[in-house]
Amino acid sequence: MSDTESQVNIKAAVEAILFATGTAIEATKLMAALGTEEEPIGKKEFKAAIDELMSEYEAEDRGIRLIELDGKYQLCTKNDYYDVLAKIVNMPRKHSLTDVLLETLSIVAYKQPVTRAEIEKIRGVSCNHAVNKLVEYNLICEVGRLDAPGHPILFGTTDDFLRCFGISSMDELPDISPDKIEDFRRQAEAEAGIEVPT
Amino acid sequence: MSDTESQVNIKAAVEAILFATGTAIEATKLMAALGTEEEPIGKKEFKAAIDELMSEYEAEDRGIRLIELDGKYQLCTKNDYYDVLAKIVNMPRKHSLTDVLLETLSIVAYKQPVTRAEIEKIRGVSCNHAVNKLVEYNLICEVGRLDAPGHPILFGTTDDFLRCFGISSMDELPDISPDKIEDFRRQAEAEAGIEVPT
Amino acid sequence: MEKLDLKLDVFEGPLDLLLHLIEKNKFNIFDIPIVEITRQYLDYLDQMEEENMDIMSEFLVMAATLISIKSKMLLPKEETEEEEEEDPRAELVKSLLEYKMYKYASSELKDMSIDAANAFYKEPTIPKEVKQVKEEVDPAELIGDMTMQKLNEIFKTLLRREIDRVDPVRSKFGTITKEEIRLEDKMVEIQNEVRGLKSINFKTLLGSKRGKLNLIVSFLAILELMKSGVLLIRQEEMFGDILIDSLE
Repeated sequence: MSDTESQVNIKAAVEAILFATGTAIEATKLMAALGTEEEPIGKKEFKAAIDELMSEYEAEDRGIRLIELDGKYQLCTKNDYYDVLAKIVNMPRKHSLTDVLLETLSIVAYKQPVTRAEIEKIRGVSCNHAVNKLVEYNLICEVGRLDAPGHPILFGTTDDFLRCFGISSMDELPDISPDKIEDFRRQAEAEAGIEVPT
Repeated sequence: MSDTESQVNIKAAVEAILFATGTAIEATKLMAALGTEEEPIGKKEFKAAIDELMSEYEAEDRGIRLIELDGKYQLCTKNDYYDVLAKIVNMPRKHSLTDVLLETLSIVAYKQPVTRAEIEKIRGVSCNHAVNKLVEYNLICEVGRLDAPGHPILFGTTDDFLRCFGISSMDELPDISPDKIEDFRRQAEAEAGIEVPT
Repeated sequence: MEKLDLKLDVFEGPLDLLLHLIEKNKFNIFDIPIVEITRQYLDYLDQMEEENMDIMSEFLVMAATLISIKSKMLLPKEETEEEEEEDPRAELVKSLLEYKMYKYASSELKDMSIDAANAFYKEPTIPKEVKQVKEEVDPAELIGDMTMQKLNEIFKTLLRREIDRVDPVRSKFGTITKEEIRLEDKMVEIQNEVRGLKSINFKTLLGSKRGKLNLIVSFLAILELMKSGVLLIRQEEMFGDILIDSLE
């Protein structure tokens, strides 16, 4: 490997590492990773690449820079772009309940306390994402653990849920009695023109 | 602000935003953040800056690149630096996809939006387990319901799907048009040494 | 016969197995020798471990399809029909090609994913000065004009769907009534009739059975006895007499 070629690769590798970690990494750690066991990368070679990289980042059309902190290196956003970054980060997100979330929420509301597995059984598809989102929105929360293998989490609705739907307790939920389910079954029977075993 | 100057700033700002967030950001969102209320940034200007940025990242001494994902932009490391990164970053290797998952995934990719029943018809075997796993891995997701009896769930691919296969949009999927079937036919002809009626 | 020491779980399904057989034998997919492929397919099923009935049943459905195609092809074509009859294999070929197409796509995707897995993404590192207090989602705004009544409707729809999802085949079986003629009894009866005779004509044997159900159960009993190795069925020539030998 020629000197120039290896130098080019060092710069790229350092950029890749510092980008992926996002944290400050010791120079020694970087040098160890960049070399091989037989041929560790030299301090001088490393320093030259770092200096070159640093000055390249100073260019006006770069939004990040390479900083040294006590023998460690880190990439960070240039201060100049904090304003525009803040606009993106704090952009009001349009939160809304998708069909998936509403379906999951209705199951938790009517079957609580309920486990993920039970929700999945009713919806016929995994529900991890939906459950996590509803927890994040504070519409449902963990209310306990099921006394079963693996002790799965039981979910129930929150006070926020009650408040938002303008009800004071779960007793006020529109009724879904076992009779209703019996009705569905009978309907299904009637449609199929046969007897469905219960 | 001169044209060149503003372009320089767009490049730097995009780099700063994409570096800091680490996620895929919609082009529309970037454009909104980059402009001001009086003077929103133009599509053309934005695209020119993005293209320039992309080609600059392609340089040999850069370790990261700018990728497009279905109208969103994201920074990630170049594939070449996987080995050196693996030495420093302790990232769990991505779940390897079994043949069953890959087959199911390719059907969803090409036929989306698609129901379980359609997938099963093509594969000749039930696909519940595979579909649930793919949903869990966030490679496919529910995109709606089919307006048919039972309202079966329709599945489609996610942004993670694009990332997982290193493509920017569904247009970049390998071609499997009826032409491909025609190829199989020709192959069969060649193997059998006979002419197959079309 | 060549020993097939392959395991069932090597194949993703019946279509996968069929494609394997077609490729192994270098058969032309557009002109599959149905008799031969059916034989090989059934040989293969014979060697399968029957532990997993779910998987097995899917393979058996294909076996039934193959046998049905085979019988259609063996039947003399109706000459009276003006238009050309469709090849009984057409549907199967279509399925095989479609499956092969996606199998091809999935192998392409696999290669792509190996390459793409080498890229690393970054966790957010938002500078403190930029990060505001975590945006609180207002649940009231989130819920919007959703009402308890609507949520109730959604839940009811879900319950309906869950019931609708019941296996459409099995759920149509309805009530099972006691068989008037039991297969077990009929097998004993036929076994007794055939025992001692060197061979008996199929027509003669069935000719003694009266009634549709009786005929059907007798036929099934013969098949069962054949499968368990009690009877041997022979047909010396095409459309000739079917002879039943007792192996006891």
